[in-house]
Amino acid sequence: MRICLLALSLTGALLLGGCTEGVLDPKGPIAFAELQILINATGIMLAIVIPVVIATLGVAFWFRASNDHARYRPDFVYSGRLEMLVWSIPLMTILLTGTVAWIGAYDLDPPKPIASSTRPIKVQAISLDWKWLFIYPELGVASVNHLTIPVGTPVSFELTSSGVMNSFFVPQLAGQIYTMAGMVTRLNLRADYAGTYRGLSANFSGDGFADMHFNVDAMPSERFAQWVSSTSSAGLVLDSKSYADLAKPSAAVTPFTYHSVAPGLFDTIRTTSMQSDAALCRSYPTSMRAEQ
Amino acid sequence: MTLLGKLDWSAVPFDQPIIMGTVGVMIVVIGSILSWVTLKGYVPYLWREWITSVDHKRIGVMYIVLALVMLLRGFADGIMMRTQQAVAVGGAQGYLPPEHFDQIFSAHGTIMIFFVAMPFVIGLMNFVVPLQLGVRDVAFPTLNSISFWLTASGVLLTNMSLAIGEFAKTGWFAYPPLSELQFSPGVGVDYYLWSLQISGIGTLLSGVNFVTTILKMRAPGMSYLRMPVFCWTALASNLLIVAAFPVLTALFAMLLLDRYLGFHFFTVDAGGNVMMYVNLFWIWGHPEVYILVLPAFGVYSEVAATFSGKSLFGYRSMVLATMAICVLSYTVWLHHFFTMGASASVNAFFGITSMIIGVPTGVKVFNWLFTMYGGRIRFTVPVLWTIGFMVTFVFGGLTGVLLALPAVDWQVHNSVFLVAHFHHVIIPGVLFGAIAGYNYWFPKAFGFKLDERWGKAAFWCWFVGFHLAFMPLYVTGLMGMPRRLQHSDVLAWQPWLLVAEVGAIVIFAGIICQIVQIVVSIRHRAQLRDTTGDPWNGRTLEWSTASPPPAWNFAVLPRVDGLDAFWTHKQRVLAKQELPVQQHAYRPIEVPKNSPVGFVTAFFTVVTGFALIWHIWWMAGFGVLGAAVTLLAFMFRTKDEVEIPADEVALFDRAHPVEVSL
Amino acid sequence: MTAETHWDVAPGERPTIPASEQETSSGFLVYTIGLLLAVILTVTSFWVANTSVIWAPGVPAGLAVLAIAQMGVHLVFFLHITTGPDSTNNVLALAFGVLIVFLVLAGSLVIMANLNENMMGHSELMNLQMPR
Amino acid sequence: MNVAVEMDAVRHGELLDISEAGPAPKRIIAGFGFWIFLLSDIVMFSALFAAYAVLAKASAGGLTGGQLFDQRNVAMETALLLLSSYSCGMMSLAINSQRYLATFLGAVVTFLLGAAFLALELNEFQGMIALGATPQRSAFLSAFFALVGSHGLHVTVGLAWLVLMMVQLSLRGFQDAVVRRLHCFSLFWHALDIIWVLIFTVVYLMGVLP
Repeated sequence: MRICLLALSLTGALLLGGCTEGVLDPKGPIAFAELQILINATGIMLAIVIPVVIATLGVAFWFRASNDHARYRPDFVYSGRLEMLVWSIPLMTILLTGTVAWIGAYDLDPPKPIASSTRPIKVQAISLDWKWLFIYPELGVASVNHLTIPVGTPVSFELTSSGVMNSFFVPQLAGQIYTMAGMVTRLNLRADYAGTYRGLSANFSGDGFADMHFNVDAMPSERFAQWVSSTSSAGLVLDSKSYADLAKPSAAVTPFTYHSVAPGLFDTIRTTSMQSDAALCRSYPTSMRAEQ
Repeated sequence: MTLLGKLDWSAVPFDQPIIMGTVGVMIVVIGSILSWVTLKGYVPYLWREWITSVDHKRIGVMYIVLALVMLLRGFADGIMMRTQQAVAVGGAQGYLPPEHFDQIFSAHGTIMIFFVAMPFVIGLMNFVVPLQLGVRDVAFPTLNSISFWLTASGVLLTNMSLAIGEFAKTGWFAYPPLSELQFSPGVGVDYYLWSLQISGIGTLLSGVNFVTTILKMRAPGMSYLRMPVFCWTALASNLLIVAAFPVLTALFAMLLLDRYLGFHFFTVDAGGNVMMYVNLFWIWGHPEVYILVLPAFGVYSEVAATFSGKSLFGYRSMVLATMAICVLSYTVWLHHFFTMGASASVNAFFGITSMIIGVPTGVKVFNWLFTMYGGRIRFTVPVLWTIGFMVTFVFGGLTGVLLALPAVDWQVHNSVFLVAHFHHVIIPGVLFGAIAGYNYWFPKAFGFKLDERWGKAAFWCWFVGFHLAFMPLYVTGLMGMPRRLQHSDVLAWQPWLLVAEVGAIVIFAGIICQIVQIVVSIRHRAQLRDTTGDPWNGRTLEWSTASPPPAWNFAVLPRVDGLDAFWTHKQRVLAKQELPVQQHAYRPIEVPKNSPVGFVTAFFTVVTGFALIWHIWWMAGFGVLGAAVTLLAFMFRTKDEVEIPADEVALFDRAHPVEVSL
Repeated sequence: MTAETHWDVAPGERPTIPASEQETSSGFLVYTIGLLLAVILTVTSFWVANTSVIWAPGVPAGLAVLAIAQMGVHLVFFLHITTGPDSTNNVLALAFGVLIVFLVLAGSLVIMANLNENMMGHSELMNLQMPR
Repeated sequence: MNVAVEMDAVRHGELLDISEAGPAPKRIIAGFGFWIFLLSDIVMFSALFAAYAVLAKASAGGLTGGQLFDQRNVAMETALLLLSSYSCGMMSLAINSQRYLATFLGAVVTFLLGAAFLALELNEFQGMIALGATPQRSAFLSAFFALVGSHGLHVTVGLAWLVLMMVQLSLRGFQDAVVRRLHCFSLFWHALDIIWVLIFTVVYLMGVLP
């Protein structure tokens, strides 16, 4: 019965996977490899788990007390050969999946650059309360709660946080990585298909957490160049003053862009957050109850 | 104003109808129970026989009652979350605003781990271990009572946060900097920290107590390899408590110093290191999983052996696997933060050590299977829970191995896939085991069995409800849904969340069945009565004494000369087909004297904790002083034990012969 | 339950139980030897930390070894933890504790060093590359 | 037909293997339980040590260990604690042979040495705070004060315990319970010394190395 349930949900997942976003519908090499590992490992494990479940149910049914045909063997309490078997089956399985784990951890390591003929584009991502800021240091533009990337070009992220820990996650493109104040994490991904993908923070970060998602627009290089030029022609300026405004807690912020970015802002954000509470100088909204 | 620190009337959330309703119901229920107890004149009885009791059996029962009550609270939180997530889709905000929803999921996790699972397994160990070891009590009976009441203090403080102030809004592991003063200025995190600190000390002392009991107090002849498997798992679990809980104590002390005295362990500024908190938290956190699950494995082993009418298959293998899990569980904690940016070699190393735990666990599953093979399985309620566990847990293990693969973990960490996974191991692994143990040992504790029909109904509701509630979460997790989401705009998740909601309702039906089961059983206790002391044809020593056992457990300490001591003894008696002729020379027995010290200390601890949470310094001083004086008075007590005269022992023993059917 | 069945000592007890007079004098000797050894090791530790005779990068290792040796001296001469069969449980518990302490310390240090190294920002990386 | 079964009783005087000998006497149970508690305490210290080791360099522009620590002071503290451990050992010998006067003498010496240690430590803390090196200044100082301070707190608890035991001893004499507690005290005191060995090595000696 429970196998039916599992099979049901699995097939359901696969059916839906065809038409919805998420891990099951990868659009880049990293996410694709990660999904493959997931499916392979599931297969390996199912090859052990399903027989065990069937055997458990079978044995339990056959050796029920009311079954007179079943032989009662109270002395069957030890068998060296079986012991060997029960230790070696899980050992072999783990040997296999362990190797996969090892190779996968190296091969898909988030900071590892993606081999590609095109030069990667750099993006600096900062998690704020409760929105995302993306700075394109080489292009001198920035956007909030919206990420635009060219298709087929690797994107190399540097990530940090203005305060609370968050997790940068675009399920269809690559696995997630934490953002932490004062620290820089790195992540590489590539979108192989044009489209709009859902990005989000996966690590709970406070009251506005539910709205900390953003769209990733992967577009052909020409359109990306167009986007860059139109963005850099008009809009706001991102310097330490406007950053301080942005850093004030707010949720569900409509995406907007900055047409120029003060150089070295990312490093400033990273290091100032480490200095003192006074530098941050933020009025933090406490809970509604505490305010009253 | 300063007299009461930060406390004033605004701490009570009068504007929140849901909370005030809950608080109202709680006050009415507790008030009516208290007045009923008082009017019926049960207060002296409760004080004498339960509150001040240092009898490990009574304390065990109180732990389990505590766990069952908190299960209701934790479940209420759970179903509120499920409902909120099922309705707050698209533009809808649901019925719980973020600051309330955040408290609910934090409270749900904290309560389920610390105040349901922990007291449940500790309660079972309390009740069973000394009986299985064939001794009269634990090593330090009064300390045992203190441990229990400290846990109860933590529970009380957590529940007080509902009515006075707020609970943490940080998730159950309270990662800084979110849990630092800067981002959580309210009292929520302080409630979290102090209640866990207090109950954590209780747990640690109980761990010390049980390690000592198992290693130094066993019936004559019970060498290590003659101990029942439940005692082995209890030993492993308590060794882990002793090894892991001090880390949590130190960690929470550091966070408290940060919050109260402006230290900089985990702050963003002045060199603090957030990652150190994550690291130390999971050094405790991963062994904690095995602290919970190992005793449950022990229950399954006992149930499988007893109801198959066979010894456990591969006993030595089981013991080896248990101890291997005990040590290995302390070497895997990094898999909780593969996504924090450690290098590939570190991730890979911890990924593999995590998977290695799968080996001894797999061995256990096979051994339970072979225990049933060739048996005569009686499908009682505990057996249903055990088989339900076996067929469910292996899938939880499967997703566990997936999460141990760093490459997969990056994709599903912090998602509801992860939520589904740990419910998939903790509910079948721990809760099913605890409930199996509760059904299995209930007749030993109270002298009558639990109703089978309602027990089976409860099992099926839980089993079906569990799958309905958590399988959809795997799907939405793979669709990219993060955990702890107060609302979402993805309509595709909603059908699955609605199925999960239905599952939660089915589980609720299971809980109702369990409540009905206990009520029906009490009403029909005359029919369900077990006079033999051995209702299941048991194998271990706890079945060789009366049900419920006397305060001294065994009139004469049993002599053990093999595994499954009671079973072999019964076989021998049956083989000889003769009535026992042996007449014991009964001796007076010294049993530990009741002591209010646990209860009184806990009272002062609650006062202290509450005062510290609200910065009421004079009251904190008063509480600490009160606790210190109580312990001091205990230290100067002259009489620790009361003597039961030999006549009384003999009288009881003869009136309650343990019988076996020929 | 008689005395001779219990070859078991509490931690901190002298493992053998000779006549009490004898015990006092031999106990005195044990504590005194322990004190002397501890003093020698402590003095050496302070000397190692302050001397320029020793190759500087080797100093922490030297200090660690001296500390471990001194803890051993304390365990044997003050806490009377021996390898005798009568204190098996005490030694096993100690070994378990040492294992856990080792895992906590070594694990945390390795992990945190690794994380810190991976997550330094640009500026520090550049500092590292520049000749000092 | 139901038959009553009774487990065999213990046959007295049998020579059994240690693991089969039945429940241990109270003296051993108490000692072993306290031993386990001490191990858990040491695990707690290991978490504090780990925090210190990780944060040792995080002085956030404030004073560092090399600037703050005075080795002469540490050497004196070490000497005091070591001698108190020795006098505590002398006290246990006196307890074993049940000599009142020697026990009290040992206790007084132990207490004085411990109190002197504590005074030196508090003096050191005060000096640091006067220099602006408060625990609020940097993560390094937070970790330092937490680690060394919790050792100091243990010493304080130990001193209070010792006084309490002397009161009990004078009221009750060498009763079993009193002797058990004194035995646990000496375990506790020696364990504190072991932790101090680690502290002076890791914090004070390694901490000042360039």
